[in-house]
Amino acid sequence: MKLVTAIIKPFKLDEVKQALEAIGVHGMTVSEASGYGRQRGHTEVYRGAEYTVDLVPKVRIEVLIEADDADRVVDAIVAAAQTGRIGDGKVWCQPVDTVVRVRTGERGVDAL
Amino acid sequence: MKLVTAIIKPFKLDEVKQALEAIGVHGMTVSEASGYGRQRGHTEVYRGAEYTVDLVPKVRIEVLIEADDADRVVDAIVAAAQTGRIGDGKVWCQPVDTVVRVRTGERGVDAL
Amino acid sequence: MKLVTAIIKPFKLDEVKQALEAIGVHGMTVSEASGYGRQRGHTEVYRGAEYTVDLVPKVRIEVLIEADDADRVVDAIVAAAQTGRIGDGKVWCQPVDTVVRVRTGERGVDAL
Amino acid sequence: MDVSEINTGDTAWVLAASAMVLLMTPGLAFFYGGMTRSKSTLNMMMMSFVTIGIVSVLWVFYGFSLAFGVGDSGWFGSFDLSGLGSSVNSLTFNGTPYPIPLLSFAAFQLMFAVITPALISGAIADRARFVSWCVFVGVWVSIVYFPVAHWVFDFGNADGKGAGWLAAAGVEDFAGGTAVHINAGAAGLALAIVLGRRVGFRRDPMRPHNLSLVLVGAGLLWFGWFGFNAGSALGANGLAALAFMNTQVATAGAVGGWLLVERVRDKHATSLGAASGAVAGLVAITPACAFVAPWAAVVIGFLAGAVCAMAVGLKYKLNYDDSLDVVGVHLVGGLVGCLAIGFFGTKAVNAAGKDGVFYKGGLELLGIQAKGAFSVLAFSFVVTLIIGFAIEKTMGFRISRDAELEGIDVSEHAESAYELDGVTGSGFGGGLAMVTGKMTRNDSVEGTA
Amino acid sequence: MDVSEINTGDTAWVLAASAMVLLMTPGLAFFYGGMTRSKSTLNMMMMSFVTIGIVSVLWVFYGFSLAFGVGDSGWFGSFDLSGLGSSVNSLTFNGTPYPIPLLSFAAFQLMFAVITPALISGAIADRARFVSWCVFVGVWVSIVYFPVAHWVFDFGNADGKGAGWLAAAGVEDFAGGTAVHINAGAAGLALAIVLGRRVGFRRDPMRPHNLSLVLVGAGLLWFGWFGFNAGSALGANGLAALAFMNTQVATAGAVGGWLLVERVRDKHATSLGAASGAVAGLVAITPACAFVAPWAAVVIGFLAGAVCAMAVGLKYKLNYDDSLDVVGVHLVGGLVGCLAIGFFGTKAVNAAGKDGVFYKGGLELLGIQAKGAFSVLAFSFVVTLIIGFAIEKTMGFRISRDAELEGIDVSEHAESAYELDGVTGSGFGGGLAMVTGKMTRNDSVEGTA
Amino acid sequence: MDVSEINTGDTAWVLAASAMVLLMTPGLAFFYGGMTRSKSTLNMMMMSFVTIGIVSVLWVFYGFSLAFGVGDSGWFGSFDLSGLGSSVNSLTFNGTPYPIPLLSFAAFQLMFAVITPALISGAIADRARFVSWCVFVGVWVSIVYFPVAHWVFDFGNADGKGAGWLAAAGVEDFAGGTAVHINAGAAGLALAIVLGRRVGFRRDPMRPHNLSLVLVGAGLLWFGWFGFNAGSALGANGLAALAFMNTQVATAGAVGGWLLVERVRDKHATSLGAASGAVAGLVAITPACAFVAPWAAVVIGFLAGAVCAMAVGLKYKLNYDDSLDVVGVHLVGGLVGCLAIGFFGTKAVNAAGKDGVFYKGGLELLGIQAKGAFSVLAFSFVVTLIIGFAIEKTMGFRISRDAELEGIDVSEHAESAYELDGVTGSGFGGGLAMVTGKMTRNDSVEGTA
Ligand SMILES: Nc1ncnc2c1ncn2[C@@H]1O[C@H](COP(=O)(O)OP(=O)(O)O)[C@@H](O)[C@H]1O
Ligand SMILES: Nc1ncnc2c1ncn2[C@@H]1O[C@H](COP(=O)(O)OP(=O)(O)O)[C@@H](O)[C@H]1O
Ligand SMILES: Nc1ncnc2c1ncn2[C@@H]1O[C@H](COP(=O)(O)OP(=O)(O)O)[C@@H](O)[C@H]1O
Repeated sequence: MKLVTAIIKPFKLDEVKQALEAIGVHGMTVSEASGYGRQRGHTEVYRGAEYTVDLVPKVRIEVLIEADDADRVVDAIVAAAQTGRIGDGKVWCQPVDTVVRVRTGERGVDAL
Repeated sequence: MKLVTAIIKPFKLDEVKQALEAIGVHGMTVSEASGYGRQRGHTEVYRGAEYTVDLVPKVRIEVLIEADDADRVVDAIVAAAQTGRIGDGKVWCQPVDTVVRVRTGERGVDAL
Repeated sequence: MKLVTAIIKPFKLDEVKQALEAIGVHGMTVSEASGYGRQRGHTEVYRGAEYTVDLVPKVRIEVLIEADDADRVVDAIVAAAQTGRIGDGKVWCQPVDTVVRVRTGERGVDAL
Repeated sequence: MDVSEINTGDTAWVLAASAMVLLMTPGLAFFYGGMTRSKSTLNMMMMSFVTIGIVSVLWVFYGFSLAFGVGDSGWFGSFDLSGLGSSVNSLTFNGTPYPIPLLSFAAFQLMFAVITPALISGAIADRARFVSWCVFVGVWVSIVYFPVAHWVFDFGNADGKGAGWLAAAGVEDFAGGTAVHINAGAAGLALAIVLGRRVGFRRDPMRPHNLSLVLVGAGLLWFGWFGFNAGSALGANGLAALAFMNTQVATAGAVGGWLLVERVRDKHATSLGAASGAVAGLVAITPACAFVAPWAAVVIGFLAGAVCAMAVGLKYKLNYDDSLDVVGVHLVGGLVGCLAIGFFGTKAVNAAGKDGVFYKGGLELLGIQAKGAFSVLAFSFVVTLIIGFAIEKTMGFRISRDAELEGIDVSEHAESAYELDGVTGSGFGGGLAMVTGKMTRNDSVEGTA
Repeated sequence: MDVSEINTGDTAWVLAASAMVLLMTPGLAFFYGGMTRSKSTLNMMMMSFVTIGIVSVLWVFYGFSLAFGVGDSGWFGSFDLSGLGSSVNSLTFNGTPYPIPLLSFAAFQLMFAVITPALISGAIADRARFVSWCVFVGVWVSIVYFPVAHWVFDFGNADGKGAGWLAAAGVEDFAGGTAVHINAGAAGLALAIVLGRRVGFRRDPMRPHNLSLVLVGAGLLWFGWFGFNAGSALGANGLAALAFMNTQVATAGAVGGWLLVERVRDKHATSLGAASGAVAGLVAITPACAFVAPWAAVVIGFLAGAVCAMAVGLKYKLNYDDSLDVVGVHLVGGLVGCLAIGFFGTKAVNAAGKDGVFYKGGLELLGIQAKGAFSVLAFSFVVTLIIGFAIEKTMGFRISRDAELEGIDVSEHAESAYELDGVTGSGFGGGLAMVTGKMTRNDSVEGTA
Repeated sequence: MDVSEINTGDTAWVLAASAMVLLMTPGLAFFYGGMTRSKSTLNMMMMSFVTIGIVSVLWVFYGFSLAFGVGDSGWFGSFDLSGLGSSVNSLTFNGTPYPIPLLSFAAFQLMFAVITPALISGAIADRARFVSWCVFVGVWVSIVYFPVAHWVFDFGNADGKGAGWLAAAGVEDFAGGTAVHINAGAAGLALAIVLGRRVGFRRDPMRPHNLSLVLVGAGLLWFGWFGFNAGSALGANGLAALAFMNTQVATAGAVGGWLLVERVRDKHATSLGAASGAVAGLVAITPACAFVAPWAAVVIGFLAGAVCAMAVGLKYKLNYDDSLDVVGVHLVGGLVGCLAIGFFGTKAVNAAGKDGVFYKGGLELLGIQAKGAFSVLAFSFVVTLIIGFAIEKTMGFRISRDAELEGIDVSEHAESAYELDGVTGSGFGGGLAMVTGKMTRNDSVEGTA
């Protein structure tokens, strides 16, 4: 079992979702995040002073998958989330010991 | 050391917290998430058009524990979070190299 | 590759960011979290009843790094986030299989 | 009376006051709406907005007539003003002639008929079927509010007959302590009993989701209440000025009273307390505003603030879920105000009034006031209980447990109040919402752009 | 006429009404601002606020004069009142003398001139350059609104000349169904065409980000509209009272009409529907409020609510992006109201009016009304299209696609509306925002504390 | 003077205006409350709401009397009106007789006494102990505001004596440029010095947490200000109409002035700028509104907007933390307005005024205006400094550093403004909040449901 985590631009969420559906991944968990990196945020003005927001809105996606699917899933996400501009984000893959489906108590691959 | 992550229905948070307290786990980190899976969200209507929200509110819980406690903790969470209905969520367990308590700099089990 | 995750007090975010910059880490992902542990939250009053909020606002930081840098990064975060008071948080380190930069498709260390 | 006798100044004030009173109902919607949890705020506000709609329409067809129509009864009016089809030139008569257009009087009184049932809605937050609420409002105003308004506010026709029985009995209620607040408070208690407690009552804090909105509501209510109270003089005169001043200073006193109780009891003075205290003061001074001196208004307000601050805890003791404290504020505050007149009332400020206990008037006025207050309380409570159970047994009044847990905004209105956050509010809605087949009805969501 | 003849009651009402109408434009800002996505709400509200600024200034220098200045033309006024430099003692003349200060009339009418262009802004939410909008407003009021106000609202000078051509033709438009609502609606349609569709139109839901704010706006609009409609009597009299009552009950009917359509079509009655229905009713009764009986006002309101509820879907069918439904509510609602007078108008309530179809008046009035409505519609649509394209071709009217995606608040105003959450709103801003070199200009952010 | 001489039109306007001015203080609460960070918005709004309470109560017992009571002094009134125990039939005398009830005059003036200390609160956002603020307000109005109001607003008794020394000196301040705005601005500066800078001042952006709320506040302020300025005519007449029109167009000009400065300096026109500009214009035209022509009002407004837009940066340069710019907007704007009368004042619009520099009146009027403005400024600054330090040394005026960092809403009021998000606002509060032993006091949270 693997956990693939992706930090992407928010407006790419829909395309990533579709790409994952297309390769048979029907579940994921999404949350909000802020990214700090090469990409700079927008500028805000307040009482004549100018600020650059250095945290940029991002979306985090977590997908639990079978170990064998790891590369396919990572590639699908990268392909769908890419705009080619700075700040497109990162995707990484980590080992997972066990997964349980809360509803049934099923473990491992059956839990996905 | 292990990291147990659970995605559960928000209204089950309290019961999971109590279940963990009951088995001697006194710390955790909670955050908001949205789940995509078999469960469908509610319907919203806007200007005569109907939408089904496909992301459902979830709560993510992270608990750092001793490796030996992993099964007990996973089971406790699953038991407390179960309603038996679609969308109850997932619980998974991952390896952790080190844990440090920021306040004291203690490492490993002492940091929990 | 390693993933360092830190749960810290929100007002320490800036110092941690600077500490990481100082040791050459220029990227991270930040998100909001609530912590449950020894530290208790503030008290709120509603219609004559008093509540203690048991979830305390925290910030989660995730940093992907080369495996060799793990200790240095953990130490830098701990040093910067420490106030010595209860609730300073935890930092932990986990193994990562692969990292990909979405923009370019670069893998591994190049993706950081 | 000739049309040339219209007094433009009186009319100007009644028109302005009517608009101000209308604004109170949206104000109430915000006051209540901010106090609910975020998952049920829209339903709370909708209950107020739809009440404006329903009552206004009924008012045209028979409401105004039932309350103020020319007839012989002390219990209700008649149907002779149905349709409000009068020419623009009719003037007003209510006990004495008023040199203002009849339609301005009808509009002013309409706003009272609107806000009264809206007040009730706070007692049943988060859990009432919207359709059942609409039916309830229509029935309730027809058999409770319109008659009670006649009892209290109708001072009789030109032939000297037809005054409401409480008005005729000399009950002093300048702007509706009985007909509006005690009435709504008693009905709120009845409905809270009919609908039962919310899931999680006495377990979850259920704290206000948006206190800014509560304060916006309180601000608009305070503003509008000057129309409510001072407008009840039906003219721009000294009585209106007295009512105006008393309204302000009683409310001030009540903010103080409530916050002091909080400070002593809880160690903290809250913004919810300030807002609630203001409303409690406004409620209490409503019947009294033209019968007492300003210093007495301060005292009445202070008392109302302090008493109501304590009364809102009752529901936990007695285990009824008057969710947003309609009973604790409107029923209790209304009683404080109505009975206080029996003590503080004085001819010195208003020759048309009577002297109360503190002005050597003895207990007479107090007795009359108690009769007025408790008559309305009892009638409203009993009839509302009957209406409520009738609706509960026939169409059902409460939403399902699951719907309540998920949130009534979504289940009854298919809406959620806020889309503020980065994911769902970012405008990349396409990424988060999937359109069902239904959408094809108007073709609205095939890819475009 | 001597200054001693000022009628203080009429003046009091016109002053109060003017303030109420001013409040409508912020109210509109909130109504519209709550409906946009959170990334573009400030721009939406800024379009209204800046419109108040621009139009008020132009009004002083030539606007009032162009609309109401003494001249011979039925098409526009003159420049003789430029600067509004009259003494405080001038009284008002508009067809007949009014015993109110000229400046109070000018202030009242100013508020109409302000809100009309503000209404248009809803059609081009999320995508208009702010500077271009400012230019548009200045040009548009000068060549569209000021003349059209003359056509409809100027009843002529003391010498009997200079009435607007539609006013002279007997078009009945008490408070601006043509000059304000049809005018703004037609202009909104034109601008929606000029600017084109938003990125994601018909794909993303683009649901309101803050329905509480929408309802706050609706509440303030409703309140202010009493000034708009009843204030148009320019005095505190029976006509004002009729207009007031009709405004209330038509709006009530429209809330009902809209919610009923939603209930039947979508199974849910929404709070956005209640707010939109209220506005639709207010729009429709605007021209009619002093010419029809209250029962007819209910019917007109109900019709307007139901028709507009269906009309807002048109943009998806016809594929123009009238983002916040200026066409569906103001153009359609304005047409419903103007034409309804042709059916429901009656001398029975207002001797100055004419009888419509239902009062044996035949089709004459309806014809006149149609002429008024469609003349304004056509003029406004065509001229706005020209102005819009001229701006688009010269300075550009639309922001870039990237700016639109990121959000116009940030790109045009360098602001975001909310900082509520734990990270960015926690006040540890130093952790999240980096100050650019620019900050050194006023030294404001070196460490201190 | 006989009661039959009441002028209902004048009274109607003064009543409506009083209600409008009351609404300004909640409006101010929202304007200020939206500008703070989300962790301190409730405290900000509470400072305004509690001020309404405190000042209104004091007004009854001695405030009105101290300001307007019959006496011989130019420095303060007397105690003869204490308790406001007058009958409803007393009329008003202030230099000349006014045919309005004395209580309506007292109510109108009360609203001014309320908003002035509330204005000060913006200077000390996020850090003042709530109890200390309450004490400050009571003391400050008693020894600063009530006397200063006498200086400026009391035009003497029927015996020709007792006019305020600035009024007697011919200072032209129609609605409170000196007594309200310069007074509050100078006091704000003093308190900002007493309390010191916030943690993070000049380091963290501390941007507004809710600009919608800021705009709601600005909208209500703008509306209410018509009552403030035009109501100061104490009647519905030409002077009121002039004041009304000037209020509108000066504000419009100020929005333009502020946004233009922003556009040139920062490249972006902000919504905070539009709201602040509006307030700056309203402030500046307050003293001048009945003494200048409309075109001059536009100019004064524009100047005020531009100057204040630059003045708000001063605090960073001079390193005092006037958190929400009370100095930059109210002190500076008030000075601009008071001195501008010296240039633009003209008898042409108002025969009761004097001619200024631009109307061949020479420097006389300007000198008088400067005397008025700086007398109030100096008195208010010095006395406030003394009061402030006295409170700081005795009971303490500032909360602890930790409390400030965590947020004053929680530490002083045990509340947080918003519970919007999915976790804490979901209504599953039981999951997130643990009830302490205290709860058992009213048994309210044992499991039920
Ligand atoms: N070392 C890191 N650890 C964790 N997240 C990172 C790291 N570096 C970047 N990120 C995340 O990836 C996002 C994109 O990175 P950025 O450097 O801006 O652009 P790019 O990946 O295109 O070079 C960041 O906003 C942040 O959320
Ligand atoms: N492959 C996955 N990876 C990560 N999270 C998942 C995955 N599948 C489901 N989830 C999470 O679990 C939640 C429940 O899954 P769902 O399929 O709706 O129901 P169930 O687990 O009861 O079959 C989802 O809302 C989502 O948050
Ligand atoms: N076992 C755990 N697993 C995950 N997160 C934890 C755990 N224990 C504590 N935390 C996180 O660390 C934060 C600080 O812990 P706490 O016990 O309050 O103080 P300290 O670490 O100083 O002893 C908590 O708020 C929570 O977010």
